[in-house]
Amino acid sequence: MTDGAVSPTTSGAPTMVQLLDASGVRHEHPEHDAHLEPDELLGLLRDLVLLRRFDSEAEALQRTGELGLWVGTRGQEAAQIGAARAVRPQDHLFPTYRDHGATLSRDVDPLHILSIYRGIDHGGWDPVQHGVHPYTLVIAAQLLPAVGYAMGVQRDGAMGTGDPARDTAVLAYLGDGATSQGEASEALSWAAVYNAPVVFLCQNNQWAISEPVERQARVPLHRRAEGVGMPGVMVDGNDVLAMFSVVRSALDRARSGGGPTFIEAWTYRMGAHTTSDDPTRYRDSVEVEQWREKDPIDRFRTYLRAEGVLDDDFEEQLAAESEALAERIRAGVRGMTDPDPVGMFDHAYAEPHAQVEEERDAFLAAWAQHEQDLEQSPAGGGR
Amino acid sequence: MTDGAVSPTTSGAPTMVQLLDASGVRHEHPEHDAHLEPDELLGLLRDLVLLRRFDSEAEALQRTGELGLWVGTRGQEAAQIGAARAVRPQDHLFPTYRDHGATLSRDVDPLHILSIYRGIDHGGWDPVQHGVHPYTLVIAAQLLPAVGYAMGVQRDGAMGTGDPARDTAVLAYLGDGATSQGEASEALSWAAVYNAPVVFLCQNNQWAISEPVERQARVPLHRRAEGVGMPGVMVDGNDVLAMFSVVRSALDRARSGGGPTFIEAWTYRMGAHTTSDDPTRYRDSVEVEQWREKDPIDRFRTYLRAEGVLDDDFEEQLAAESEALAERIRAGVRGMTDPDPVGMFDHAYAEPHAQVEEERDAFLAAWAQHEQDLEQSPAGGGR
Amino acid sequence: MERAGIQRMALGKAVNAGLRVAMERDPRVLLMGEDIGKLGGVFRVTDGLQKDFGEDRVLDTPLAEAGIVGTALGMSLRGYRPVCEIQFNGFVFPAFNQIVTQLAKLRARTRGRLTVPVVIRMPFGGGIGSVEHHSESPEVLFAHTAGLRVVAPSSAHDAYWMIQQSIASADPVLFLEPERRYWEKGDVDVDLGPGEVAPLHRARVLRTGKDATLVAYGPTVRLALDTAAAAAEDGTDLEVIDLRSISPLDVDTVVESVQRTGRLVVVHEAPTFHGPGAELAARVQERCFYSLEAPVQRVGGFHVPYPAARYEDHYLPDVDRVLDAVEAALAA
Amino acid sequence: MERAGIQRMALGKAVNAGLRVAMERDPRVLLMGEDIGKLGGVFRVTDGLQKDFGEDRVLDTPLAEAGIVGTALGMSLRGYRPVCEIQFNGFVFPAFNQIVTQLAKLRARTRGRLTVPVVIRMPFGGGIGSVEHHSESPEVLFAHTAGLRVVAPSSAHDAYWMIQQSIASADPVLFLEPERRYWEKGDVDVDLGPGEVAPLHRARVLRTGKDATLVAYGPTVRLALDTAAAAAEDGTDLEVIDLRSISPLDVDTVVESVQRTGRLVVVHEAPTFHGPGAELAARVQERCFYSLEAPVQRVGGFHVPYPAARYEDHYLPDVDRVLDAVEAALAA
Ligand SMILES: Cc1ncc(C[n+]2csc(CCOP(=O)(O)OP(=O)(O)O)c2C)c(N)n1
Ligand SMILES: Cc1ncc(C[n+]2csc(CCOP(=O)(O)OP(=O)(O)O)c2C)c(N)n1
Ligand SMILES: [Mg+2]
Ligand SMILES: [Mg+2]
Repeated sequence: MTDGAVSPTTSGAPTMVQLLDASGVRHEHPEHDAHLEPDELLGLLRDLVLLRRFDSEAEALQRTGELGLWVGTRGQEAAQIGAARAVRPQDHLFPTYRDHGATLSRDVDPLHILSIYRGIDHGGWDPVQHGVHPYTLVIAAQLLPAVGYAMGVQRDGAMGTGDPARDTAVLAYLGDGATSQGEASEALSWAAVYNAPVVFLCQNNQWAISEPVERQARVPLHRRAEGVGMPGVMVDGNDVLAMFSVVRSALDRARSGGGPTFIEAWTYRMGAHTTSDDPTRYRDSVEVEQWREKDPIDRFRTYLRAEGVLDDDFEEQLAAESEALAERIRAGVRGMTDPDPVGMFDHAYAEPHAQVEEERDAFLAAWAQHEQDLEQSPAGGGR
Repeated sequence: MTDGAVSPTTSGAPTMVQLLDASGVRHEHPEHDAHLEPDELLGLLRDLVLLRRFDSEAEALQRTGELGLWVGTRGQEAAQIGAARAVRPQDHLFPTYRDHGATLSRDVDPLHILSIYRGIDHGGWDPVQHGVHPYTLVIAAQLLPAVGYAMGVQRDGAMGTGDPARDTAVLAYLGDGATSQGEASEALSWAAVYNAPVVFLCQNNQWAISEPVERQARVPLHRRAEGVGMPGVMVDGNDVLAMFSVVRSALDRARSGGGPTFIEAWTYRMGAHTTSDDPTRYRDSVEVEQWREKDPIDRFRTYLRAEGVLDDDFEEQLAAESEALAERIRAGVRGMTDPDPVGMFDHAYAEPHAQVEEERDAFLAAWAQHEQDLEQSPAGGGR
Repeated sequence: MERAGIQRMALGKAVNAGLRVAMERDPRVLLMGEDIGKLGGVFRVTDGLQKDFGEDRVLDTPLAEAGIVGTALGMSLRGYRPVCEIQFNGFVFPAFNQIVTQLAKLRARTRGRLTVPVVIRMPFGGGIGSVEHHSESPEVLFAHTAGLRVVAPSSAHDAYWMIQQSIASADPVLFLEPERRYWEKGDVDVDLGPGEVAPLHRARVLRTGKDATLVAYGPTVRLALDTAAAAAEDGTDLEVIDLRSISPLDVDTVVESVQRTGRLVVVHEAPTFHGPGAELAARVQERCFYSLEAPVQRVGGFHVPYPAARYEDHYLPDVDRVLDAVEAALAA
Repeated sequence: MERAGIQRMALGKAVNAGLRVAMERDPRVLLMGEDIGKLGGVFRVTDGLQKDFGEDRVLDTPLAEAGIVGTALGMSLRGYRPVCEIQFNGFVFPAFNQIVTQLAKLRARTRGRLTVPVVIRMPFGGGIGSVEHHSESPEVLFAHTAGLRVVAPSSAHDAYWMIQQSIASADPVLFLEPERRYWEKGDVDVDLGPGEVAPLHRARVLRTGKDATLVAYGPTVRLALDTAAAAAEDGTDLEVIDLRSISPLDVDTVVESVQRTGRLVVVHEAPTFHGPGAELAARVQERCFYSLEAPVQRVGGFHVPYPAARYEDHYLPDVDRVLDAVEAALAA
């Protein structure tokens, strides 16, 4: 009953912003540009490559049982890295469970991401220090808090002052599937009504687990934002330069008091939804192959080679750096120790809660008792 | 922080469909027209006038304490009556607590509406027989069920057959405030994705209790629907002919399998939000006076007089009919008796529920005991 | 010696006064909700506050409860202390996802790195003859949810102080206002020093008695007191405890009382089935197993959707039903 | 005499088989949910059903739980019998408003004129080492809500029959599937006639014993049986009851047992505080006041958000914790 009318070129949609096409050829765009110095360009490549390596290493760790689950980023590196580069230190990010490129860009220790998927904690970084909210697993539930945070920025007067070190924006991430949640619509609508300094970055990776984006919408997703009076921009999510430029403009606009923007990054989830998923049940390898042609890293490499920015030396350095990262991750994950069980009682509340205290005491007493029983039992085997 | 940019003429918005202007002058419209016979026109006037009388009588009953609350329709008669006339018997309506024009049009006994506001029940009519869902008080919560109902219609094959007695549509009502609820957005989005035969009728009466519509949106409300790929139409909600015509086209489209439509009826709540409300705390009498000039009944009367359709005889008849209705309502409400208390246990479940049965038995036993105590107590005053 | 600071005011007005003090004291305190600005809220609890503190601190929000709670949470991350109003108890459910999956869990999720001091104010309970969804008592849904605190004042004095304590709390607090008591006047001692105000989660013995213990909170506290007065006429001496907090529960105060009286009746408007009284009954039977002379009795709403207004006199616990339960407890 | 119809299957597969029978029998039965079609659901419970019944009867829906439940409700008004899947227990909250204010109340609202036979299936409980929101036990939130029924099978046999009974029920049913038991195999007697299947809301005594009664449901039933086996080694004879239904509660079966054993331990994964065991404790102490020889003990989750996977062995009730509670009950 759907007509599959979702594509970046559907009539009424603006053209997709693209600066670098699938074969790595640079194009001009009337509004968007990305003047970057060679070392900045190489920095982008480095981030792309390291993210991919991080991801594949994590996937491997999951396969060997070191992680309980992995949520991969393959194919979405440009969308995440391009956007991350447009962020300023004072900005605040609200990522999904898949936005490792966003998280890593905030100098979060990669092991802090991996500890989530090992089941050690729900994210070990300090959200305030790093300017990045913990991963939100309830689809779309990070969006209203992101808007609220932006309303706080507004009340702090940290917007529209013209001071680049002060003006602040919020970058809120969501997937294509997330656009269907009522809370996502509420977030867009509030952001528009309050003119909050927030940019919504929707990575349309074409799938929400097994469901294609046509199941969520008949028209391109960014039109939903236009419907509440916010500009919607469609950008090639596999083009790191376009991503950088589009996100930068939107963040600048937000920081200056110009209001929110919704960005739909047209990309693809190359791997499974998570390591628990089996995409062969629902999608075609032909589709995957077509997207492989649009690989965000390949095209950027081609471009950098053609520009003479990238040489073998850098590639070698980068390979070594990747290897070191992988090694650090492997060792770090394998070295993670399980948390102290009693820690589960520690942070439910900031202030004492009688029942939690009571449960904690009973838990400790029972534990001590069992330790004692174990010692006393001749076989040492407990009950 | 809002710019109040909500008006029917905001750029990008289609022109508001109007067939009869505020002074009762008939205008042509390229797409919309309403060819109605004189008796049909008089029928419309009758419904408008009776609805207004119903409303004012109910309000009076509330003031004298016969009703606990009243939710008035004054100013919105054309929006409700025009729409109602476009509905076919097999269609199904999902009204809000304010849509008495919709409910009455389905031959629901007016006393069934009033019993809600007297606190006797939550609506005494049979929703299946009358094709009108009970009033939903949780803002926007009727919309997803309305879409589901329409998806049922679709599965029944009662759509797109070309048979006017079979093809069915759903008319889902909402207010301007309701558009902010996440569930409203979900409903629009589902309707579009499944191409469900549902028409959303949003009566933008400019206020959600004390909040002006600018608090809900920066752009006209129907654009939200366009954002999910559904046509949005703006219509003069105080013009009964335009309402009839626009709703009829949308319902026809839905019934034929053409999909959902969102209609924003530009109207005004002339009275208080409810009888518990005090609009002088938040809005200007100047605004109210301006809208009085646009009264839906006055302009229609003027038009019918000018056309020679309406004469004094009809007016007299109508006045008598109004009086009779008022009388029936007054007598009916005053004659309502409180329900049997034990009835509160009857319909929580269709099938027996052990705890409810137990509570019911205990309730009956305690009641019997107290009756007995009362009889035995010398003063007859209980404890 | 009479204190200078005693002011007589209605419970709703006391919440208003408490909000005002909190807002004066701390510029980070914000109010958010539907119709709380110019209108002053449907119960006028926020009356005058937008006028005095401006639209940036008293926000009339879009009509979306998830939006209210979700954005309040976000503002709290930026250092603000938002106080949300949910217009009526039956309309909190669109916000349930934000409350249960975000507000309640964010602190634990970040192992204490994030603090979300959001207060959600909400009228609760019935008895005002209202239409559907306006008279419910959903407190146990929040009390069962770890990470939230749930409190309910029963008097103007407590309303004044408990709202300030709730705002001062670093944890999210559901602040339940007994809607049929909004207009009940009481003495508020506004001059108490920090150490003089009862802790937020401490139950309070309102009346000592030796025959049985009556426990109530919010709207049923007055009912419990009325019942005790009626019972006194028959020579039965009831102890009345105002629980004040549903999460955490001050079980110690109740246990101490039951150990003396040997009998307990819990009274609330929420449906009894899987309701808040069950937890108290379960804990008291455990801790007072040898001092209980009769089973714990519960009086509450029935397991049916809150009925239309003309049923509510029969639906809501009243003096007769509480007396019946007391009799049952005394008979055993 | 062995019956012909005994089939051995995993619990998840049994739900699938039960759904298939219901769909074959009644064309009005529809399935709705995220990823339930081609993928067959994240737990493969609906595997193969879209292939066999088509996209019109097995709907892969947009990613919106309110949408799933709300539209299912609407379809039920048109005569369909939708069975919704909520992908994980922690994701039911966006649908909470539709469940609590519409689905649960529509029948009462219309005084029986509308019937909304919607089933909401949902995996619940922990123990599978999952990330946040995938391991919760929110059943009491639904059980406290009048108008809903709440059931939980613990075995393949019950899964097969109870899903069919839930679909046949005229009332909305929350059907909770113990996610860590999806792969546990059991014998399913598929050949039972209507009178031979246990009523949906009847508790079942799985093991008779004389020293104490253990009550469990869903995932903790196996735990209760394991505990009984361990206790038997120490010479303690435990009776084990599978509650099967949380609303309504079959209190009679439990009371009958406690009147014999004099001791009761309730075990569930849901947090104990204001949790489902409280209601049972409250009712049993009332009805068995004179036969109880020790206070009712409860074993459940703690009042903290469900912790990360590496804590869950300590968070979830295990044999040791249940044995401790049994000991406490026996010591008193
Ligand atoms: C409220 C809610 N419902 C269901 C899920 C289960 N779930 C996890 S990821 C996912 C698909 C998300 O798709 P999308 O938003 O496109 O993000 P992507 O995973 O593709 O990055 C679903 C249904 C969830 N996490 N939260
Ligand atoms: C979910 C929810 N939140 C709040 C309310 C309280 N309330 C009742 S009517 C109303 C305003 C509705 O405005 P609108 O949708 O414009 O409809 P109108 O009353 O103007 O017809 C509010 C906030 C409610 N009924 N439901
Ligand atoms: Mg996706
Ligand atoms: Mg309105």
